[in-house]
Amino acid sequence: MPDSLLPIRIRDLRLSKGDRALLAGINLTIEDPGITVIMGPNGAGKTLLLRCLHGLIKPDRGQITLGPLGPESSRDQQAMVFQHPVLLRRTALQNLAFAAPELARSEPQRLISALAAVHLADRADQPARMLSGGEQQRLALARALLSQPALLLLDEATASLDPASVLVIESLVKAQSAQGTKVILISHDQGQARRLADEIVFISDGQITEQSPADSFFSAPRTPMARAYLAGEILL
Amino acid sequence: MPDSLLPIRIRDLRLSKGDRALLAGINLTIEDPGITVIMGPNGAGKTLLLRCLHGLIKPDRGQITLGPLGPESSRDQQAMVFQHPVLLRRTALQNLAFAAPELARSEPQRLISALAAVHLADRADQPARMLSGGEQQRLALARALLSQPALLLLDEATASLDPASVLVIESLVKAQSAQGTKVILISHDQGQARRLADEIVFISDGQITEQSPADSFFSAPRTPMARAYLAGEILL
Amino acid sequence: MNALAEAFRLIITLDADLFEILWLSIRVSLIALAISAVISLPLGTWLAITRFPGRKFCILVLNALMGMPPVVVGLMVYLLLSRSGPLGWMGLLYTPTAMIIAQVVLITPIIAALSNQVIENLHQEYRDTFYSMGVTGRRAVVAYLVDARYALTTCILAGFGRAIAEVGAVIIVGGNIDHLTRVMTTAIALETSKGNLSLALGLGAVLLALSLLVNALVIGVREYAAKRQYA
Amino acid sequence: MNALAEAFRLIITLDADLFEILWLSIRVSLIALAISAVISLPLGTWLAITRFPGRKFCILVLNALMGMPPVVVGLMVYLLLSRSGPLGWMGLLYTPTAMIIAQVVLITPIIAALSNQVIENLHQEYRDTFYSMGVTGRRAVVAYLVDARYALTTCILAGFGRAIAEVGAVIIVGGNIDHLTRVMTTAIALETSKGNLSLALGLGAVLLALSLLVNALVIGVREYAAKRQYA
Amino acid sequence: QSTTSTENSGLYDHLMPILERETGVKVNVVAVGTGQAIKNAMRCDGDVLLVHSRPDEEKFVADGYGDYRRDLMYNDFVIIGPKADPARVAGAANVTEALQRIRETGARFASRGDDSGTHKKERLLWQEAAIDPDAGSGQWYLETGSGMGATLNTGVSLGAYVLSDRATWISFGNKQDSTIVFEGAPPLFNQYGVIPVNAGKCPTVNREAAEIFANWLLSESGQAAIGAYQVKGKQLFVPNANHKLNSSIESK
Ligand SMILES: Nc1ncnc2c1ncn2[C@@H]1O[C@H](COP(=O)(O)OP(=O)(O)OP(=O)(O)O)[C@@H](O)[C@H]1O
Ligand SMILES: Nc1ncnc2c1ncn2[C@@H]1O[C@H](COP(=O)(O)OP(=O)(O)OP(=O)(O)O)[C@@H](O)[C@H]1O
Ligand SMILES: [Mg+2]
Ligand SMILES: [Mg+2]
Repeated sequence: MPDSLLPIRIRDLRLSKGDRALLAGINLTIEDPGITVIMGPNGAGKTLLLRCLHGLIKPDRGQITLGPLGPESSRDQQAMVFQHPVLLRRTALQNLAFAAPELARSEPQRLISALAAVHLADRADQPARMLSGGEQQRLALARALLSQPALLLLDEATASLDPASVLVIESLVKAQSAQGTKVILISHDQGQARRLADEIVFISDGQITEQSPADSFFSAPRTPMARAYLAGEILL
Repeated sequence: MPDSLLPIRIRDLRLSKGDRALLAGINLTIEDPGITVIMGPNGAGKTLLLRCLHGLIKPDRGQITLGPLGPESSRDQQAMVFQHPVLLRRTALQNLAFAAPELARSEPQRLISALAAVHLADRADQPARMLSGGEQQRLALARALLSQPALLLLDEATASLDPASVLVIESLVKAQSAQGTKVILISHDQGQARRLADEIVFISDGQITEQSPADSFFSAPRTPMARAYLAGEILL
Repeated sequence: MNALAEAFRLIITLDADLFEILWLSIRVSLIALAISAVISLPLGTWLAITRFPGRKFCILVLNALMGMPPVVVGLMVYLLLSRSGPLGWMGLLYTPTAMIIAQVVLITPIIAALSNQVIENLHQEYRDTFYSMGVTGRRAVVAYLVDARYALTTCILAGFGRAIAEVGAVIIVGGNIDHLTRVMTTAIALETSKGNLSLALGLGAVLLALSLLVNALVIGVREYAAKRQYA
Repeated sequence: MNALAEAFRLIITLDADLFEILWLSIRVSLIALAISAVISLPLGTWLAITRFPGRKFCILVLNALMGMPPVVVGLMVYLLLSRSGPLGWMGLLYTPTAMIIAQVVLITPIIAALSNQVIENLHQEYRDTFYSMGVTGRRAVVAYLVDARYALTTCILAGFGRAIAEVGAVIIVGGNIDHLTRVMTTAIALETSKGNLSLALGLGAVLLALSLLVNALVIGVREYAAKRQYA
Repeated sequence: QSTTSTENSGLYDHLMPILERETGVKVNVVAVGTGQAIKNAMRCDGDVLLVHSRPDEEKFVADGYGDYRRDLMYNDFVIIGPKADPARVAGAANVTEALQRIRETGARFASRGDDSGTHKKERLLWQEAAIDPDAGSGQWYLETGSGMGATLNTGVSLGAYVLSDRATWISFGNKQDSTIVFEGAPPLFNQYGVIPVNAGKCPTVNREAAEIFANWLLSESGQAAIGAYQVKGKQLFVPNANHKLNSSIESK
């Protein structure tokens, strides 16, 4: 396990397109290990924030540090599962081998067991792009976990999984977190957030409106926004 | 509203790749209007079944009739939202205009209100592919509803929506169904299934194991498979 | 080299002959390109998105025709336009029009085959959606052309490159007649056969500069449009 | 036509001269293609996926070089290899090697520019994932080439078409010397200059048939591989 | 239609402005090899032929494609070779001996190999020297299958011997270290003819302009213009429209 990337500090992060502010001055400090869940309505800026952390987007302004590093310099200690995972035009197993070439050479058995962990053992030789939606998402997760990252970023990684697979993935994520990986996870699934989150960050309209321990967020959300969100009331 | 495509009859539908049977002899008759929800684990064959109905896949064997028509001949009375919607490289509004060119000419206002119905009015001129995941899914839904289809096929159409949007979409779908559109919908979300379904079809491993009215399915699933699925127990 | 020096002297002194030749080169190639694009882009697209028996064979033939020798194209057009040929009565042989015809024949398969490949890639993405929306025929072709426009510019530039560089066909049907059908490439060939190698090279440099200019314009427009639309 | 009849007679009687010329054509073009592919595919890919100042300019130049006149390429290689040129001591002028060199220079920009476009499209899809996985440099180039292999065949076939059809450059550096450097296109040009138009056309048909054969082989292999992998 | 050697020498650039000034006729020059020029004209793609291969020309007229054939001008052929002259061609007593020396010393010879007037002349000379060059094709006898200029480019670069018409050589720009090694022998005479295409066979022919053009070339002022054409201070063509062709050639 590589060194910790904590604390993660985001200072006055701003990003706009045209005259619309997509990220409108985000300030966030994440100090504790464990699992942070980001929630918020569609279009709030959750994905953009995660991409900034990963170094995929350069913000217009603001600063991000992960421990002693920046987003790009810490890239090889991070792993990310995208909202729409992109798999290579190869078999499921080859996709894992491509992500971890040394492992594929030294311990090919590890790849098989990584597939088995997401219950894809018998899809090993199937072209990855022919897998079903849920199977693809699970493969992308297995790929991200292979690198044993210090920081794992998951963007709605269980959105199209069946209930059992959701639980499988959640236990994998928990196990990874227990080994010291910091997990930041976007989810619209409140059940999942309750099961996993140590801490909730709530984003709305490009701004962080709340950062609370999970218990207090669900029992007593501080903003009316978060309250409405949890109740499924319209706040688009 | 076009003529009904009911009853939908599927006889001994089979599809295999290599020596794996993806659809292993599906027999299904859907006679009642309203909303049919298809459930089942990842890789069960839900998407494949919907694609066969839509005429996108020719099965190896078996027969599908929708009222007096076949899948292809009824294509223009159907609309489908894919698991991963594909939007054109144009703005949100232009995507709608492209899907309904006559409407765009005669009643352009209708396009705006269709956008507003999925709460995307202020994204009208944004390139569709730059929308957030949930926004894209909502746009795809608006596009499908424009054609006022007799049969609406939805493949996990709310998987990445926030709770409020889920409810918005559900009420749109219910309204559409009330106008006489037959809706067949794939979902892993049990809450959603409970809220919407008149009838549940459960698929596992390429076969239909249960077809029941929604109430009886949730209160007393007939197969151990369905029971385990609902409980979130592993059945991969 | 005094080769380039001579060429640049011609340019700087706005040598009328050189400009006449340059202008004819660019005019013939651009007109041929425009005509060819109107044929080849829809053709390549249509072959990418429809399915009929023999379609693969058509694509194969298009690909093979990319290797059609210019001299052969020149000959065919020559026989067609020759005064004793079927179109001889039009009196087109040894005119710029004849050169345009030859170039159209030459580059149409190239643009069609390349755009076919580009559209085929996009088709993999759009196919199901277009099927579902009932988008077929001419509407589908237009939509594909519009959505693939940035990638298609490279196909078009490849066609332009072939046209502007082409000598074998235009010399046969154009005849390299001074002040009438002499273009840059035939002028270069002539200087080469006169042994004026350095002047030939200098003219080549001028032609390349011209080609660079056209490419810069096209790519510039593409970049500008892409940026404005950020699509 | 008795043109084709004559050409077919030559083929059917296994005319030794014709086969010698055909074989040289195909050998020169395929070797040039192989060398060029090794240079141009990684180059085009690399330019699609790296970012450095001047990258756009490089791509622009590649695109413009698609319009490099063969005669100019021929001249440059001629001056390079001529006895008084820098590589004159190698004695390569008027050998098949010289023709290969000229063709490599000619088709490398074409394959590079076209593959650049193909890879750029794929890069839009893979970029974020490759960044995230830390796939860069040579590994990324190889991965792109592998995953775009089907689309790249069309680029390669375009290069082959240009090589096999090319006459302007090879006639200058090869000299069209009978039994030594005469290839199909220069033979066609010769028959044309002798006024034997029908024989020239017949030879053209033979060359096209050859080109069709090569294309059918390449596309056949591609289809077969695609079907086997159904990827 | 015209043969390449006249175009390459720049003669037309010299003649056309004078022609246009004096007669108002504008001429488009299509320069191809003699063989191609004749065949193109048989397809009616040309109004006047200006070529140099006497037997072919006479056959063209005999077959009814041309109205008549007139001598127009002549120049002569020369043998080009490297200054070092490894085959010592310069010392040969006559053309036959020159060619035999080339063959015997194993020096290379670049032939046009394109059925052009020059090529036919060259084949005739080999025949007279009793040498069959085809046996060495691709080894010492290099058939370039190209125009005069391209063949000179090849020959000069390889240090091979070449038979060229004097006009093309004088105006040729890529001489490198080659030079005229043999000239002036009677068999090297090169007569150009002019033939208007028969309007009966080819109704599309621009008969009137063709007539004016041919007549002007044969007229005193046309002949004078040809004689006045010089490149690098040397006269390239000798007008001889008014002579009957005779075998006694004034040698240079
Ligand atoms: N490149 C871009 N150009 C313009 N607008 C963009 C761009 N990328 C994102 N946006 C806009 O920024 C907003 C935030 O996008 P983001 O993807 O972060 O949303 P999100 O919170 O992840 O939503 P979801 O829950 O739907 O995934 C959206 O409204 C989107 O339309
Ligand atoms: N073209 C194909 N070639 C081979 N196998 C395929 C192909 N398409 C689908 N499959 C396989 O068929 C099975 C059923 O796929 P399908 O997409 O219908 O699953 P699903 O029930 O929709 O699952 P999910 O809930 O994950 O979307 C999967 O295991 C998938 O790997
Ligand atoms: Mg998102
Ligand atoms: Mg599915």
